Amino acid sequence: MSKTSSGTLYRGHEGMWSWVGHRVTGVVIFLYLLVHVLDTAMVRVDAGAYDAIISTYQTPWMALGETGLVAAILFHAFNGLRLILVDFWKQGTKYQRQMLWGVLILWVIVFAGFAIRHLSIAFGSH
Amino acid sequence: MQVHKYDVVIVGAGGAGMRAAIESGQRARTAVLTKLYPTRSHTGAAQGGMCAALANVEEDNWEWHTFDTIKGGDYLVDQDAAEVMAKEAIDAVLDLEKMGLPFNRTPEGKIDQRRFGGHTRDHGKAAVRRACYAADRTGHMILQTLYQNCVKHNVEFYNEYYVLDLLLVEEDAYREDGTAYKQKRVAGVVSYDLATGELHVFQAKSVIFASGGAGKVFKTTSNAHTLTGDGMGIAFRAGLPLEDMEFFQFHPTGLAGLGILLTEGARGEGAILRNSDGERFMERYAPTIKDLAPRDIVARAMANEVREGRGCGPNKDYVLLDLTHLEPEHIESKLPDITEFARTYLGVEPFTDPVPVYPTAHYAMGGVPTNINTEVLQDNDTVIPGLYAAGEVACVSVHGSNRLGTNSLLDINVFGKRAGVAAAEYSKTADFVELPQNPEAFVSAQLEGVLNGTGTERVAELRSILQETMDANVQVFRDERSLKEARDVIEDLRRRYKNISIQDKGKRFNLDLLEAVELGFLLDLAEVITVAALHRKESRGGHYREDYPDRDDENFMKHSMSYRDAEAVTEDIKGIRMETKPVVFTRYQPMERKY
Amino acid sequence: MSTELPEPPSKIELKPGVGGGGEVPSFDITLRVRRYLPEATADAYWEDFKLTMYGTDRVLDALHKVKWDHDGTLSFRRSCAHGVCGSDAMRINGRNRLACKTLLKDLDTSKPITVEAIKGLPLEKDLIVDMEPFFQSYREIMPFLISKGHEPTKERYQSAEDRERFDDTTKCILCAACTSSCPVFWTDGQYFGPAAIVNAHRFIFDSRDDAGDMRLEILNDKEGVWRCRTTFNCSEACPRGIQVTKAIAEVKQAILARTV
Amino acid sequence: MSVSIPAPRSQRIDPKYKRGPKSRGSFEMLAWLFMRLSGVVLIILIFGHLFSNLMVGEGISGIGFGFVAGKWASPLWQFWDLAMLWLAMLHGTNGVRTIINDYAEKHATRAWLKGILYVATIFIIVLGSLVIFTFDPCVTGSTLPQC
Ligand SMILES: Cc1cc2nc3c(=O)[nH]c(=O)nc-3n(C[C@H](O)[C@H](O)[C@H](O)COP(=O)(O)OP(=O)(O)OC[C@H]3O[C@@H](n4cnc5c(N)ncnc54)[C@H](O)[C@@H]3O)c2cc1C
Ligand code: HEM
Ligand code: SF4
Ligand code: F3S
Ligand code: FES
Repeated sequence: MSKTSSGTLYRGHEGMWSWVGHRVTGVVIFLYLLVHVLDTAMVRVDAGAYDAIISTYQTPWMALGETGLVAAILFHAFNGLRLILVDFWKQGTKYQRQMLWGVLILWVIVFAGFAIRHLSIAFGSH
Repeated sequence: MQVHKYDVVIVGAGGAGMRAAIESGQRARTAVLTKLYPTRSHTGAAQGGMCAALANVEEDNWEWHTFDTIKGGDYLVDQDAAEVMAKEAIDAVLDLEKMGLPFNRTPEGKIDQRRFGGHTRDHGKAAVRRACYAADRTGHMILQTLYQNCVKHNVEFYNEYYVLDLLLVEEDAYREDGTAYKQKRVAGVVSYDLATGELHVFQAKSVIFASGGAGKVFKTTSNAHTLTGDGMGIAFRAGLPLEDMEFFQFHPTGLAGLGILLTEGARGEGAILRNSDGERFMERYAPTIKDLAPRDIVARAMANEVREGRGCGPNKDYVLLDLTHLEPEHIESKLPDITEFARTYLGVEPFTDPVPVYPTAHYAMGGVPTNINTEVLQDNDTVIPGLYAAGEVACVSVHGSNRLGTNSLLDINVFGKRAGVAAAEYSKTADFVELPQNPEAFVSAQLEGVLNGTGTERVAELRSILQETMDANVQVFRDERSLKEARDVIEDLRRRYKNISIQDKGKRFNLDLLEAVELGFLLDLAEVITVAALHRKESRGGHYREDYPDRDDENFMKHSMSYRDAEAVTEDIKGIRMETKPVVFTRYQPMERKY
Repeated sequence: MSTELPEPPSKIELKPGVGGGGEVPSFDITLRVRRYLPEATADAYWEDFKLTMYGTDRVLDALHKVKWDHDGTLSFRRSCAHGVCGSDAMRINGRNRLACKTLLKDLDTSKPITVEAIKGLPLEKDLIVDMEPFFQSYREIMPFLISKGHEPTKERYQSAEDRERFDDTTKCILCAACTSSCPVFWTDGQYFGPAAIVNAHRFIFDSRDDAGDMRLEILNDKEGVWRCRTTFNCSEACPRGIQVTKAIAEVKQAILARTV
Repeated sequence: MSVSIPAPRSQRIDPKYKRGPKSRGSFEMLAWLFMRLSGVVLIILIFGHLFSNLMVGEGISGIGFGFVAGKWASPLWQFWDLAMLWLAMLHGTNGVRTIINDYAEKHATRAWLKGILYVATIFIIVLGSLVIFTFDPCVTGSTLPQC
């Protein structure tokens, strides 16, 4: 019965959308982590096989994916810090919005730095 | 239809109803029927405070409070009732504190008190700090605290159940002097469940009416949309009298045009009224206590300023409430909500600009007559066993012809408690009165009538004509011409009401249907108010007749009692009989009322 | 205690145009209402109403206009009409607000104004939802003063600072705007929700109350405070301006402090 | 228009909203606390990991079996990666657990999803730990000079 009332979107504010972002990035990172442990485990099986897998990471397409992943990690990490401040710092709830802008600015800067270096390596070597 | 059986049934979950429920719920099997969720009741809108002579900040005692109440009500107050209220006020406040109400505190940690209109030291010498308060949301805190305690005591609520009829049976009885009369007894109530559209009959040994006021007979009002006087209307239809209905209070400071209230506490904290000349005009009308004069006097002064052309604004139709000389921090801590109202609804910043205000219909002094034990009377002195009333729906009469600010929150607590105790005690000794045959017949016929109506008249239109005519003709100033005009309009509306139709024919949450029923109550009450006002040819308290500007103790020092009576004709209205009831005097003799 | 003030002057010069006013502008709006009439159709649908409204009109006035002049079947709750009773929380342009506190002129009137029921509670008709689950959570946190020891004959004393400690959360009018804006509450309706926590906070931090521990215990539950993901929708939605997320954070900290 | 309307609604609670039995102990609190503490530590671990693997030297192009062997020759990096593995897995698993609790409404669905999650987590943690502890630079196919 309640479907009819919850079917439509709630517009929310920054806080809600940052939470959506945090959740999505968290899951993405987790799924990647599962795969990443499995592929790293190849070092215990066969060095050549490991190198083969790693070389796929070195293709430009995977590099782009890798960049996306780091973007996710950076957002999740910085926003995670914001959430921790919201929880433990007395003024945290008051400045949550300013902190979110801080997170985004920091995210852009660090990500830009990373992307330039990483992509230039990834694309440069091929 | 379903039938429920309870020892005590309480109609209404505002301050009065829930205060009663806390007492009765611990003593007897109690159900509370309310058309709103309890915390939506209009007690929550009350702002300024609840008075009691605690003497926490300056010397005070309950006798001064009694005197102020009687003088404030222009001596039409039943003095025994006023004494009871002023005396029990102190415990009423302490009870609330013990239940957890977060009052504002003095530096020593006691309950803080502020000034309020008409409350004075030593019989009128100077304003006194008597109103206990929680910022400007005292009513909110009272309503929440009472609901919290109802939760604590597991009170059974039937939310969104509209009570639409009171079941009374009549028996033959004899007075002490041997004369025969018809004794009414209460059997229960009939209610309508909004969610399902079903009727539920509640059989009860005692019934308490606590259904609040009737402000929606007027257009400009501080009252909620749901305050349609159902309780008074039901009692009147069931053949009970209504007392002192001509006395309706107009609160001086409603936001101009909207009627949203700005508490008198604002003036208690130092705000003042000014006209278009920037003049503090209350100095002329009440030289001693000025802006803190009782509401009827201030409201009339304001209306008079406007009438004489000293109103402000493009249409010169309001005056100004000036808070600009007060410290912003002080306002922010004592009056946070009302300043926000001014900002939200009028876009005025009260720290820097005065706020447009005009009198707004606020409080029904009259209502269902009761004695000091809250027992409802079927005439001047015959009690209806098992039927009680408390709060704005009732007329004890502690407010006489004009209620003092803060005395209503007090009224609901003192008499609500009394009603709860009395109803529960009565239910222990009494038996159920047998329900009449087809108890719901009247209501179901009424509802069917509206649902199947095919007329052309629309409820909203009739209601708005009613409210406009009441605002225009039965407001602060009245005279024979205006009252007759109102009477004629109401008569016409009653005819048109028979010819209404509604669009929603469903069973679920059919508010369309209930608005039609509520309009029926409003029309009944508007008629009683107007007829009673025509009948009282004097000026007293909230009732000001320009054609009879003086108080006339000789002819009118008595309560008016309006009965529904098909045979009678009063002021050319068929169906209403006017009688009177003596005022109870104990220690104060009427004097001229000057402030 | 109020401070003694000097008498204000008997007469002052008023600024010209004080009190504002003048011609009240009128404007046209489209009110887009999410209708649900279970007795007529199985599903909810949008319906547009074109209305002419005035300067100080609120969304509630627009709804009344529809109900009174156009379609009497439109159903919604309301009572006080000035933001103190908590009847008319609804989703206006996608966000929870009180219809009686939302002035039309503050919204973008060039686009349709959407109005729909609050989210997460069972829809009953049009803008009306079943509030019982909401009140059930409220009742569960024991929202009443519990004090041990003997009753004082007069009032209990409380310093102004102690009173101030929980002032913010006493303002709650139980409108459910917060709880029904919470993404966690929408998921399964099991979360106690911000309103219940706000009302627990009101007692936990009341110096006169002795049952704070019991309430902390109740909220230290899998459906309690730990489900809050600090999305701040509640704080943004609260029509009383209560710092809801802050109150929740304070309760979390109180639970931590008590266990650790 | 005949619709069945549920019985009187006073204090009736839709079963969907009936809360299950109270949880005991402070598991949820500890989980919450763990998310924050592990989060802070993970920042250092993950940023260090990303920096050393992708930023310094030849970045991604430099990674290969030899790179890994070189790193794990040092107990510091062994410990680093082990801590990262455990914390990230527990942090992530708990995060996903909350998400499952949020969106899986049926009890059985919830149980299944969480079951799969826990099995996967244990498997990955055990596997990862074994790999780090039993790392053998001379595994088949290794072309490192010391083999
Ligand atoms: C804006 C405002 C400010 C005020 N400020 C102050 C103040 O500062 N100090 C002061 O002393 N007084 C003040 N008053 C007056 C005072 O608040 C009211 O008179 C008082 O609260 C009335 O309480 P009540 O319990 O009688 O009714 P209400 O609180 O109005 O409750 C009525 C109850 O009856 C129920 N009900 C009504 N009809 C039916 C029906 N047909 N069937 C079932 N249930 C029904 C409703 O659901 C509701 O629960 C103020 C009033 C207003 C409007
Ligand atoms: C880089 C440092 C990290 C920090 C600072 C961090 C911080 C946090 C915090 C504080 C939370 C709790 C959010 C809340 O309760 O509302 C959280 C949730 C979560 N984290 Fe992390 N985290 C980090 C890394 C990771 C990693 C590596 C993963 C994946 C394995 C991950 C997956 C998750 C998931 C799935 C959630 C749950 C999201 C939710 O419930 O909405 N995080 N993180
Ligand atoms: S906290 Fe605010 S939004 Fe939530 S119920 Fe109370 S008043 Fe409404
Ligand atoms: S919206 Fe919900 S997630 Fe927390 S901050 Fe408010 S309770
Ligand atoms: S109608 Fe009371 S809060 Fe809006």
